[in-house]
Amino acid sequence: MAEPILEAKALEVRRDNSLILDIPHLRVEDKEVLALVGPNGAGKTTLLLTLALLYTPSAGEIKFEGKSISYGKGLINLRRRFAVVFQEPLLFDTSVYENVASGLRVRGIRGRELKQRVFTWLDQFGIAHLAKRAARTLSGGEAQRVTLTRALVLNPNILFMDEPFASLDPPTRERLIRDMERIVHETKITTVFVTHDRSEALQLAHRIGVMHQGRIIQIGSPERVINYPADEVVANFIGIESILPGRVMVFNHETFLVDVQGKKIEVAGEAQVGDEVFLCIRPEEVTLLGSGLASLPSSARNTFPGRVIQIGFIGPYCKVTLDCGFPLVAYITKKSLGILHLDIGREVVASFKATAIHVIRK
Amino acid sequence: MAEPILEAKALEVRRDNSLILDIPHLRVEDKEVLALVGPNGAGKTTLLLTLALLYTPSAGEIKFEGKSISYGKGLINLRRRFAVVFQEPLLFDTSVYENVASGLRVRGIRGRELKQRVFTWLDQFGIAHLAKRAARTLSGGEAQRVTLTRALVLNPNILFMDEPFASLDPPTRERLIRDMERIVHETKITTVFVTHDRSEALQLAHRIGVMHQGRIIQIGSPERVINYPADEVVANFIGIESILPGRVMVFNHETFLVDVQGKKIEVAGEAQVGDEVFLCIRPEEVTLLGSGLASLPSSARNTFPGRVIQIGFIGPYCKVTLDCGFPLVAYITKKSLGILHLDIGREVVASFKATAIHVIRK
Amino acid sequence: AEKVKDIILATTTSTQDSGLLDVLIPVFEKEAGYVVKTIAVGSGQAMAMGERGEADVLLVHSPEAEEKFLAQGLGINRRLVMHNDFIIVGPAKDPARIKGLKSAPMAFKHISEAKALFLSRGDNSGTHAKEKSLWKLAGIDPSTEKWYQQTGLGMGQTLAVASEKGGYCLTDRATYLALKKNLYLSILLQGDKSLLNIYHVIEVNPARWPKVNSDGAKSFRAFMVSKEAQRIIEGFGKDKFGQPLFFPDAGKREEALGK
Amino acid sequence: MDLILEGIKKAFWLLIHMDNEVMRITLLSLKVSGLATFISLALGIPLGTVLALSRFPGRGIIISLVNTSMGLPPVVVGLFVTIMLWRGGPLAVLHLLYTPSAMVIAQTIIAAPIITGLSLAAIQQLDPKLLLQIKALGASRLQMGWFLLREARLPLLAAMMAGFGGVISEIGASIMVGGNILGHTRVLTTATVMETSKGNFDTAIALGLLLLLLAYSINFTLTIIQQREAFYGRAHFRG
Amino acid sequence: MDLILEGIKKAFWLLIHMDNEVMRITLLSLKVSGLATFISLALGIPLGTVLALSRFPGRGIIISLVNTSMGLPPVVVGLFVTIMLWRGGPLAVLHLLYTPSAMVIAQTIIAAPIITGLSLAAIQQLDPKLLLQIKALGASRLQMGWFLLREARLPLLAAMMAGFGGVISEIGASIMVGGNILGHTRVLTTATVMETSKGNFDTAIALGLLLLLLAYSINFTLTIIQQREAFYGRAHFRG
Ligand SMILES: Nc1ncnc2c1ncn2[C@@H]1O[C@H](COP(=O)(O)OP(=O)(O)OP(=O)(O)O)[C@@H](O)[C@H]1O
Ligand SMILES: Nc1ncnc2c1ncn2[C@@H]1O[C@H](COP(=O)(O)OP(=O)(O)OP(=O)(O)O)[C@@H](O)[C@H]1O
Ligand SMILES: [Mg+2]
Ligand SMILES: [Mg+2]
Repeated sequence: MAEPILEAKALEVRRDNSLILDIPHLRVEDKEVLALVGPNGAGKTTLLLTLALLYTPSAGEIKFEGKSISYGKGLINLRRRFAVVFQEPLLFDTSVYENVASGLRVRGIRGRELKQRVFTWLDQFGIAHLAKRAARTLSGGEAQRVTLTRALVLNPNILFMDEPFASLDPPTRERLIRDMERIVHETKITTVFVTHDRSEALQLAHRIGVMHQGRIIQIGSPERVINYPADEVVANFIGIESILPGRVMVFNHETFLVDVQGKKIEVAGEAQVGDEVFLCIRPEEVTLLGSGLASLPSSARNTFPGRVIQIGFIGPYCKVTLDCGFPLVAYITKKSLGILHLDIGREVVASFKATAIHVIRK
Repeated sequence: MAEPILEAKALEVRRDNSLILDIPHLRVEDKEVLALVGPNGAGKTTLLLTLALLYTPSAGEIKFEGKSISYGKGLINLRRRFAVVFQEPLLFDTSVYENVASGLRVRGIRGRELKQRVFTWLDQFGIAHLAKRAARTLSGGEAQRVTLTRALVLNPNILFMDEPFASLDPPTRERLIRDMERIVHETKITTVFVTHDRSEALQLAHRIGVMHQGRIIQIGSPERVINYPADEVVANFIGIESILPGRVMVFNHETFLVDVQGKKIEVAGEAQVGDEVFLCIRPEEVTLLGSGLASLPSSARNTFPGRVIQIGFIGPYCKVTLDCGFPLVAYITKKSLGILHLDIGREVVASFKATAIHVIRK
Repeated sequence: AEKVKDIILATTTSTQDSGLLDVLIPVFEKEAGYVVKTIAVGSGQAMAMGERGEADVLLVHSPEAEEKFLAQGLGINRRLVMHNDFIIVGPAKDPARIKGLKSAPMAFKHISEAKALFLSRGDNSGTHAKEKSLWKLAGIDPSTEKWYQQTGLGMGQTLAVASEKGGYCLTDRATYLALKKNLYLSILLQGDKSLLNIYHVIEVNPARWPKVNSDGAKSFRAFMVSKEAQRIIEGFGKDKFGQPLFFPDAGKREEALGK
Repeated sequence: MDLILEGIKKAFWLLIHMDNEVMRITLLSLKVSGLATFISLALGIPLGTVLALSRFPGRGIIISLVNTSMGLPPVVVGLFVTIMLWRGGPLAVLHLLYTPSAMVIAQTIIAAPIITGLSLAAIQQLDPKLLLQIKALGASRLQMGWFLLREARLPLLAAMMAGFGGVISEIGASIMVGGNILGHTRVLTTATVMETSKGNFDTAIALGLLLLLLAYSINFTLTIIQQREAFYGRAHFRG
Repeated sequence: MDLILEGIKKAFWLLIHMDNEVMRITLLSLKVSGLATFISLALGIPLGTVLALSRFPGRGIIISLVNTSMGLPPVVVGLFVTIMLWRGGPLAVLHLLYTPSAMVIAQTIIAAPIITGLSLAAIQQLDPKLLLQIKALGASRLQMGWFLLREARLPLLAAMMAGFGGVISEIGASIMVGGNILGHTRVLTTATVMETSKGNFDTAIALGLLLLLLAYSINFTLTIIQQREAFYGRAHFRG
C-alpha cells in the first residue's frame, strides 16, 4: 500500500477541557479527494484545520509524506505546499487583486509572473472585472469566489476547503464544481473538503468521511457510505429519509418481519427475533398507487395504505410524506402527482419491496 | 387590492457611481413570503437591506403600510418591527445567550421574560446547551443558528433573511425549513428571503423574484416562474438544464422546427420563421433508450442518438449529460442506469416530446 | 466685606527650593489666618504676574526690575527682607584662572579672554539680571559668543549643565550648597560686594488692581519684616549646611549691606 | 546609579512610613488624574463614536484637530487655562486658579483628545457590517454606542490607560494651574520636580517610583480586565 | 484674553519673520520627536505584535508593564536618563547628556510603550480567524506581522499620532536631559517654558501655537491617510 500523503494518529483536540476531536487513525491518500460530511458542530472544520497544520492538536501526531510533524519552525514550508479555503471568506481589507496575490507574495513571487497568475485565476472564477474593487464591497458569492481564487492560485499539493461552494449561485456552483472536478482530476491535487451538500460530495469525492461528535463514524467510497450506512446518524445524514425504529418479530427463511409502531414490515435478510433495528427506506424506492389499486398482485412485499400529510419539492421532483401508521417518504414525478391527484389529506397506497430496505442494528 | 405592507418605487442604489440596484416598482404583500433568487452579485442583499431600511437608497421611495419612509428619526421604531438575518453570522463578541438577547434588550425587555423568550428559541433551534459559550468559539452552522434565533426571538412583523440556511447540515436544514414553513404560515410573518436553493424557494415562497444585474427580471408564483421563465437568465437560473439556442426553420400547423447546431428539433406552439429562440428542455422530460430501441414507434417527436459524456448525481437521481450534436441533460433513476449499462462514452438514444419544450424568444 | 483668605505669593524658586518658605509660611498662616498660595517661578514671571495683578505680594531678588516696577506704580511698600550672596563656580581646574581674583567683573573678563565655557540661566531671573549687570560692568557683550551658553532653566538645572560641561556659572549660594554633592563644581570667587543677592517683599498696588488681596499682602509684608520671621531666617539652614543660607536685613538700608 | 538605589530605598521608606504628606499628595494625584480621565472618557468615547460613524462636512477637519490634540503640550494647555482663570481672565469668577479643580480641567483638556482619537480609531476598525447588524436589531443611537463599545473594549481599555497615563504623569499643566502648593495642589509629579530642583534626588526618585507604582497598580488592574477579555474564546489560536 | 490675542499676533509675526533661531528650534523639535517616534515605531509595533500573538509565562506581567509605561512620567524618565548619562553614571562614556541624542533617547523611552501598548490592543482586536487565514497562506512570522499591520492600520496610525503627540509636546524629560541650551538643545516646548518663566507670556503663547501648528500639520497628513483608508469601501454604511 502506497504511503499516504497525510496520516493522523490518535489525534485529539480539546477546547476548554472538552474533547472536540478524537481521531484514532486517518489516512489521506496521495491524489485522493476526501469529503468530510456531518452535522453542524461535528468537528469537520476542526479536523480540516488540524490536518492543514493550523490547529495544534492536544495529543497525537500527524505525518506528512511519512514524516511526523513537529510544531516548530519548519511548519511554514509545509504550509506553503497547502492551500486552505475557510468557511468564512476572511478577506483582507484591501483590493481583490491584493487578496488573491497575497499567498503568492508570501512565496516571493513578484512582477509579471504574479500578475499573470493572479489574472489567470481571476478569469477562471469569473471575477477579473472585480480586480480593483475593495474586498469589503463584494457580495457574499463574489467574496466566496475570491477566497477560492486565493487558494487555487497557489497551485498547492494539498487543497483544504471548508464548504467552498456554499454561497454560490447554482449555475456558478455547478460550473465551479465541474471545473474543480476537472482541475482536481487533471492536476491530481490531493483535496480534503467539507460539505453539507450530498451531491457535491458524491460528485467530487473518492471517499466520504462522516463525522459526528468529534469522531469519524464512517469512512469509505460514496457507494459504500450510501448503501451501507454504519448507523442511523450516517443514514440520517446521508439522506435516506425514512428511518423506522422497530423490533424483529418473526424470522422466516430469508425474510423477517419487523414491528414498526404496530405495523408489520417484511424485510429481506437475516435477523434474530427480538433484535432492535432501524429500517432505512429510500424515498425513490417507494411507489405510490391510487387507493383503488391496492389489491393488484405485485412483487412489492409491503403495501400500506396511508394519508398524504405533506408535499414538497426536491429539485424537479415531488417529495410526498405519508402517514401509514408510521411516517414514510416517497419521491415521485410531477406527472404522477397530477395523475394520482395527490393532495394533502388524500388516501393512497404506498408499496416497497422487501429487498429495498437497509437494516441497521442498534 | 389590499394595501401592500412594503412598497418600493423607483428605487435606486448607487455605489461608487455605479447603479447596483434599480427597482422601478416592487410590492411586498402583507403576510406573503417572497423569495429573492439570482446569480451572485445580482443585488439581492442590497435589495433586502434596502427594504429592511438599513441602506438608504440613492433615489426613490419605500412605503411601509402605505406611509412613505423618511430616513430620519422614526426609523428605529420601524426597524424594531423588523428582524434581519444577514448573509454572514455577524455575532457579537460575547456569549450566545447575550447575542440572542441583544435585540430584546434593545427593546427594553428584561428579567424573567427575557430569559424565557431566549431559551424558548434557543431550544427551538437546538442550541440551548450553547447558551453560555463564547460566540467566537461556535462552528459555522452553530453560528448560523444563533443568528436565526437572534432574529426570530424578536417576533417581528417582517422577517428579512439572507441565505439563512446556507451553512446548516441537511437534516437540520430540512427541519428548520419545515419549522420555518410552519412558523411563517401559522404566525403569518411577512417574510422576504434570499436563497440560492431552488427547493428552499419552492417550498417556502408564495412568490419568487428573480434578480439580475440590479433588476428584478421576473417575479411571480413559483409555478409561473418555473414554467414560464421570462428569459434565458431566469431559465438558466431556475434550473432547466438544457437551454439550446436556435433558429426557427419551418412553421407547420401547431409545431415548428428549430435548427439547433444543425439538428432539427420539433416544438409544439407557434413561431415566426427566422425567429431566434432558446429551447428549454427539462431533464426529467428526457427519456433514454438503449441504442437498439431507437426505431420503435413512440409519441415522442424528438429522438436523437447521442453519447454519454458525463454522469453525476443529484440527490438520489443520476444526471446524465449527452452529446447529441448539442448538449442534453437527462435525469434517470439508478435502476435505469444499471439496466441501460450507462457509462461515459456509451451510445444511447434520447427522446423528448415536442410539448415538453419551453420556448423563449430572444 | 468678608475677609479674603487666599494670598497669592509669587516668588523666586530659590526661596522655595531652599526650603525657607516651607518653614516661614506655616508660621504666618497660623498667626494671620490666611492661606498662602506660593507660586514659585522665575523672578521674571513673578514680576509679570504682579504686573497683571495675578499675585498679591512678591518676594523677589531683582533690584533693577523691582525699581522699575515701583516706578510704574505697579507695586507699593517694597521692603528689604534678607540677602545672601552670589558666587562664581566652575570646574576645579579653573581654565580661566579666576581663583584668587577679588572682583567679579574681573573674573568675567578672564573667562571671556580664555573663551572658557560659561553657562547663563538666560531666563530673566534675578540671578540672570545680576549676571547681565556684571557683564556690563566688565564691558563685555557675550550674548553672541560661542563659549557663552544660555540654558533658560532654573538654577539647579543650570548648575547641573555647568557641572556636566565643565563650565563656569554664576549662582546663588543656597542653591549651590543644596546641590553641591552631585556637582563637579567648586567655588572660585565669592565675597565681592557686587555679588550680593538682595530679596525684597513688594505689595502689588491695589489701586491698579482692585481684585488684589491688599489686606493679606500687607499682613504678609509685615510678617516678613517682623522679628519672628527675621529670627527664623537667621537660623535657617545652619543645621543642614553648617552655615546660614540667608541673612536677615529688615530695617537696614540697602547700601549698608555687605559692609 | 547609587542615586537610583538610594531612591529605591527611600521609596520603600516613604511607602512604609507613608507620612500624611506623601499620602495626601498621592491621593490628590489619584483624584485629580482619575477624575480627569473619567471626564475625558465621558466626553471622548461618545465624541469618538460619533466621529467614527457619522459623515458631515468638516468632519475630516475635526478628526485631524482631535488627532493633533493627542499631542497638546501640557505647558501650552497650562498656560492657556491659567490665562483663562486669571483674575483678569474671562473665567475669573470661578475662582479656580491654583485649585485641584483647575488641574482637573487642564488634565481633561489633555486626556480627552487622546481618548477621543483612540476611540475613533477603535470604532472605525470594527467591521462596518456589524453596524448594520446593530441597527437591524433596532438599536437607538445610544444603544448602538453601547454595542460598539462592547465590541471595541480592548482598544478602548488601552485608550483609557493611555489617557490616564498621560495625565497622571503630566507636569507642565499641573504646575502652572495648580501651583504646586503644599497641602493644596501638590501632586506626585510637581513634588518630584520640586525635589529635583532642591537637589533631593533620592526623594525625587522615590516620589517618581511611587508615581510609577501607583500608575502600575491601576493599569495592572485594567490590563487584567483587558487580557481576560482578550482571552475570552481566543486562547487556542496559537502555533 | 488680550494675552492670547497678542500671542496669536506674535505667532504670526514669528511665522512670517521666522528668524533663524525660531527656525532652528522648530526644526530641532521636529527632528528629535520625529526620530524618537520613528525608533518607537520600529521597537513598539513588533513588540506589540509579538505580545498580542504569542503566549509565554510572564506575558501578562510584561503587558501590564507596557501598559503602565504608557504613563511614564517624563520627569521620571528625564531624571533616570540624566542619572545614567551623568559623569558619575554608568553611561558617562557616551558623552550624551545635554545633546539632542539624549533627548531622543528619553523621548523614545516615553513613546515606545505608548506605541507598543496601542499596537498590542489593535492587533488583539482583529478577528483571530484572520490569523489562521494568514498562517494558511504560508506567511512567516515577519510576513504575518506585515499582514496584521495592514489590517490594523487605522488604530496603528492613531497609535503613531498618540506617540508623536506625546513626545513633541513633552517637556519634563527634554528639559532635564537636553538642558534647553540655546542653539543646541532648545526645542519648542522648553522654549515655551522658558518664555513663561521669563514672564513673556505672549511669546510663550506664540511658541505654543507654533508647536500646535507643527503638530497639526503632521497629524493632519496622518489623519488624511488614516481617513482615506477608513473610507476605503465603507463610505456607504450610513443612515
Ligand atoms: N472553546 C470551545 N469550548 C467548547 N466547545 C468548543 C470550543 N470551540 C469549539 N467548540 C466546539 O467544537 C465543535 C466542533 O466545531 P467545528 O467548527 O469543527 O464544527 P463543524 O463540524 O465544522 O460544524 P459546522 O458544520 O457547523 O461548521 C463545535 O460543536 C464547537 O461548538
Ligand atoms: N462600492 C461598490 N462599488 C461597486 N460595486 C459595488 C459596490 N458595493 C457593492 N457593489 C456590487 O453590487 C452588487 C450587488 O451586491 P449584493 O451584495 O447585493 O449581491 P447579492 O445578490 O447579494 O450577491 P450574492 O449572492 O453573492 O450574495 C455586487 O456585484 C457588488 O459587487
Ligand atoms: Mg465548520
Ligand atoms: Mg448577498
